[in-house]
Amino acid sequence: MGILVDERTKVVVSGITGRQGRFHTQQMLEFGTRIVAGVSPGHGGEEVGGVPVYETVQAAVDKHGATSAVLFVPAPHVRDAALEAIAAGLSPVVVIAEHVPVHDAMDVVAFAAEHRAVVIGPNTYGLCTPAGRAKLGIPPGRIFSPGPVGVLARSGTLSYEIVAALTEAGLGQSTVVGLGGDRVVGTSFVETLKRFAKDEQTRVLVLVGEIGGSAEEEAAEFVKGLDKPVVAYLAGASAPTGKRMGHAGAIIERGRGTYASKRRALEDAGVHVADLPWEVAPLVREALGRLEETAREG
Amino acid sequence: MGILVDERTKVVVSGITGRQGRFHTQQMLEFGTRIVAGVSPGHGGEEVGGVPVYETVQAAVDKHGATSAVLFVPAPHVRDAALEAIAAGLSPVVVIAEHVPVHDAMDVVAFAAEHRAVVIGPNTYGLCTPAGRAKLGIPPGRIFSPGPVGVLARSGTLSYEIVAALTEAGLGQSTVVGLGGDRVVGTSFVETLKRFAKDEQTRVLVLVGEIGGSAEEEAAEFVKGLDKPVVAYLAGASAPTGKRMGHAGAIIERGRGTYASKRRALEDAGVHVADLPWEVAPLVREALGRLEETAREG
Amino acid sequence: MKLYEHMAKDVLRAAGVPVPRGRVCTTPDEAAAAARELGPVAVKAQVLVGGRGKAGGIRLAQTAAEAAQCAEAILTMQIRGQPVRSVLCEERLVIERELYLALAVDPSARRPVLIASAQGGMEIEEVPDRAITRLHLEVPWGLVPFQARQLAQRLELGPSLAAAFADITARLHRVFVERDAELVECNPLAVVPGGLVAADARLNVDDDALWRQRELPRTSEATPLEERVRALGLAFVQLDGDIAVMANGAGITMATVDVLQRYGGRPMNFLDAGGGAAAGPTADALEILLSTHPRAVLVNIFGGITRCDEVARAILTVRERRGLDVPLVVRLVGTNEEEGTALLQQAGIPAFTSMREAAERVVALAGER
Amino acid sequence: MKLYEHMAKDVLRAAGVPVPRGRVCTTPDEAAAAARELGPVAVKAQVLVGGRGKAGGIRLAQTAAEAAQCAEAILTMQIRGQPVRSVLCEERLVIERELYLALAVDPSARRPVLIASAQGGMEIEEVPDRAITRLHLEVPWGLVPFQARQLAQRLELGPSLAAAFADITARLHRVFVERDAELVECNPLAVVPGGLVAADARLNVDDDALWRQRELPRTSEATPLEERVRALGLAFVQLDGDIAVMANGAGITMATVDVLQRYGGRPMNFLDAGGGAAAGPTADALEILLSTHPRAVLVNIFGGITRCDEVARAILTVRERRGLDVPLVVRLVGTNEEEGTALLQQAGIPAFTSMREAAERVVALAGER
Repeated sequence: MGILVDERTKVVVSGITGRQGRFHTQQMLEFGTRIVAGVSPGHGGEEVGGVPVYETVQAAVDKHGATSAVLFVPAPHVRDAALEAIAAGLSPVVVIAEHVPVHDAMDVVAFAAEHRAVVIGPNTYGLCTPAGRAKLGIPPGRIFSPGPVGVLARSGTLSYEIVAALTEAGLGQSTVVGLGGDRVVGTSFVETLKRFAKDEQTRVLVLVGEIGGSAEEEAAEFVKGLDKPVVAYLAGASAPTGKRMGHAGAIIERGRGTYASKRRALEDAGVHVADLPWEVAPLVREALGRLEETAREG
Repeated sequence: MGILVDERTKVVVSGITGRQGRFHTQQMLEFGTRIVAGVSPGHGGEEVGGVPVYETVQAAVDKHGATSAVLFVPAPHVRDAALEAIAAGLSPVVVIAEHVPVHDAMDVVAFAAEHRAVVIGPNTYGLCTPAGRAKLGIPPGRIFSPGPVGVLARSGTLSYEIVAALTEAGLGQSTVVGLGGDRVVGTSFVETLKRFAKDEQTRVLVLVGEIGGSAEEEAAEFVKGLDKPVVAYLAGASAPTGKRMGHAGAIIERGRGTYASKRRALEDAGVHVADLPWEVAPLVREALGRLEETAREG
Repeated sequence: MKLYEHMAKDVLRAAGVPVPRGRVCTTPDEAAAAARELGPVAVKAQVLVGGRGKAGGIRLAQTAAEAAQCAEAILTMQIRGQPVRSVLCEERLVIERELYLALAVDPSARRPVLIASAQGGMEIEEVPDRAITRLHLEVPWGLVPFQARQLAQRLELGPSLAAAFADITARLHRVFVERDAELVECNPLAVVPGGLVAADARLNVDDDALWRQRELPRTSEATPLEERVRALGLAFVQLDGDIAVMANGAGITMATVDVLQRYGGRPMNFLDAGGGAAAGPTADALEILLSTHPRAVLVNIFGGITRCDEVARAILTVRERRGLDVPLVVRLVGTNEEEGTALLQQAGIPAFTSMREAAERVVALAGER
Repeated sequence: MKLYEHMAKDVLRAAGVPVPRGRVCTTPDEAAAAARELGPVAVKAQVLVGGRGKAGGIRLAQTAAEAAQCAEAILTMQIRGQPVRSVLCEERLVIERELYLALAVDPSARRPVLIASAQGGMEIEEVPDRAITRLHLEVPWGLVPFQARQLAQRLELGPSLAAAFADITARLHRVFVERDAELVECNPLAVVPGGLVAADARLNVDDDALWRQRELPRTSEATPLEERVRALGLAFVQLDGDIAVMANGAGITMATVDVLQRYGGRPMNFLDAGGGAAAGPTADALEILLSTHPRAVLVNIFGGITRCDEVARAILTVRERRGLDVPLVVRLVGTNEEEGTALLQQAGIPAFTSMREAAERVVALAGER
């Protein structure tokens, strides 16, 4: 049911005694997330909203059998906190902070790969499997409802907008994953699509992309071999070019990274790309309709 | 047939234009080893005994489909040359040099683990599968003969002594592996025993150990679950203690590492420990005899 | 953050990478003095944008007088909108061959990549793909010496240059790691009699790591207006339309700008007020937006961490402080939506719940005026 | 290579690890001067072996006169055979608790290991295993800050000491890596008012990495004789018997010594002539062996790289240079065995092919004399 997190996910909140950590622990608990422990150096022995706080992740794992972590630590501490969570065997590890140095992000990604851990983020709102009442991160809980739509996105509020519209249209979600807005993030569209491909609950996918990088083009390549319909929305059609990292960035991307290239790649792969955010839900409904038709015919 | 190397092994010799590299390339070729290329920066395009020399291991792999490497580079260059061979996908990578800094050795071991490559050495004479005419390293070829005895050893000349005695007694070898005399080496007794355990040709094992470290004690643990007989010889019965790395070393070893502890551990695991080097061959013959008896009875 | 060429070269020089001798000059007199010291020089505009060569921003001078003339000409130029404030006067090199060498972050591989070409000197985007070698580094191993050897071999450098190339590659890698670089680039890496020299250099540093790069100088490409908004901790880019836009989140802000454009409106900026911004900075940002004389303003909030009542309060504060002299359209949904909407309605400001309706409305209002 | 305590502390101090103020003194006068500067001092023998405390090698002095007396006493001591050549006079610390902290190479895990205990001060071997915490580091990641936090928690240090502990651990790790250490140890790492101090320190450096550790001082535990043989590039350890042994390879040399012992002989040394040693150094080493007046000499060669004829030639060279005044038994097999054996036989020196027979023979000869 859904991907990455579900009702069995036992969460450690790292940085639980900070302002954000406290607030969102409360929010996650209200949603139904199984938060078993918090971690905050110097605060071991305290409690936050009934959740016991430890000095180290390992202690939280030893005591409560935690399986996953959400990090609310500020950017300069992300590398250490993420490596700690990964070394303790947790997965996924959700990194909320923005402004994480890109070299630190590469370290976290490499360490996670060595330990076969999934990292979501940095610079993400997190992820949510509505049917499992598992929300790891900061999105408002009320926008979600359980259902057959898998959502994967780079940006935050835009996802909320689209997910809320899906929910309003009666189109619930299997899992909603925010991959993070940074250039280097732990998990790609492709890796997430692979998981959704194997998930029985997920019948249609919604990809929320944006300009820059080549993640959408790579996703398009993968979608060609995928037997689930995909609807996409891409932000940045009207953004000025030239706010890029320069020449080497350009030759890494080699003509990819623009709105046009992403849209073309996705459409060539059979993806329905919405022109406007509120067109996503109707396109998803259509796709589900076609699936039902095929099922009746088949 | 045998372990790690056989007649399909295609070898790159790194450091082939050095004095040792040239000499042993000749020796290995005479034994029948399939040496497909050499590597020596600044010597690309040359030939050594008919073997083409390249600037990089990757070039040798691309041109000749090499599968394995023997390194004759001096100790300060071992880290780079080993990482190069491992990154090019070769395995096993045999490191002959002694006096490799231990921090470099740890790097090589970690890099090999990440790439699932086997490293033999440093400070080894190499390994040989006589039936496959595959000799990677520096042992004299004439001491080997094909047969059912798997030999694994830490030290060099002592292995030759024992292997030559086996051959003289008509007890041929499946594979003879020199794991290397350094404290940190790429492959342990246990890992090698596991390979021998799965090798059909190998019926009896000879373990040549010595004082220091805990490799023999760990091997003894593994031997308890092994269904092939093991004969051992241990050097250093009369060596003075106290030539160790000091306190932390002692607490890492915690009472292991002495001749007495190794011998006891091996004997407790059912290993026949020879008092004198020339007692090994008779003990192997006895073990083979018992196997045949069991086979007749069974 | 991009560094000026001369700053990048200072960093490389300190790391032991050979760079030409040079002087940064802000007046023709200084350029003349530099030429007297260095002999014939190249006078190079110091700007953060590319393409200065084609724009005439690099000139050669034989004498001190010529150097002063070149500097005079270049210091009065604007290159792609950037005024030239200084030039770098550098010794002339006898260049035999031009190579390209760079280290960059590859977002797709999520690893650093070493990029090299035997065809340096021109813009690397114009070099055919097959003439470019890419070699990914493994994290956290970084550059391993054999990789520089591999590159040197593919560039067919020969043994003596190969050693210098490997050395420079290792030093660039150290800069890349120690300086939190997103890009360090030598183009051209010049083959000169006796070795290799970084004839031009580029160093882009990760903005998010500047807190631990205190020794590096600071530069900015932002306009003064952009600087003011960014000082509030918000992301801001000026565009050239007439509808000011504020939203919360990079994706939704981009989408809002896209939607306006698609409905025939002309967005004037991209202002991402972020998630959970307090009323204070939001009000300040809105006030700055209004000071740029838009024809209309659209505030598009989907409240998650951001509380709608805080946004409403920010709008009321601005109205109190300076009045609202242009049409303001607000779309408010999410956390504390009812409270925020009520506050605005009491003040006579309509609040939409549909992004579509709000966008249509603001485009219409901008057209009406 | 082990460093003396004061050298180890110099390295740690340079790395920012807090260590006591101290002076190295080689005379009682210097010790008195140190006490005048530092106040009450601990006078500590500088030796490379452990157990100096029990041997009386650490004494406390209140005054300069006492410091001189202590130094006088200690400087005339031998500790486990090592003469004391200098003392370290150190300020006295007010120690509240003694911890143990070390980084070492774990050969079995093939990785570095961080070792800590709340029971510092005594020999760590005497601390019960459950009171010792081990934490392996991953290569090439090295120490990650959270590991120091984990250790501090297990030692129950509390927040303020935990931060100091993490800082010292990071600095020790840097020393461990940058100095090619096999072991860096603080025992005790003392809790003093205001923080932590490395009251004692040990730093063992990898002999095989000394070529890239040129800035470090050099020490040696070898006897003068061992030094002479090692200068030839050969491994040599003195034992206390009367049969000199030379073989080629560490394992076979150890085995040769073992065999002699088992046959009732008393080996006098362990000399590994290595693989492929040339005639020159082999002859030199043999000459040194003979100069130590053994009752007999056994040369045991299994020729792989080592050529038997070279060994034979080395023996003949020695006989020519100084004569052979003690029984010499040679066992020669392997590469160029026939040639080597022939050379020796022409000179009337018997050469065995069986290690067993050679061993029996040399034990008999040593007994005969």
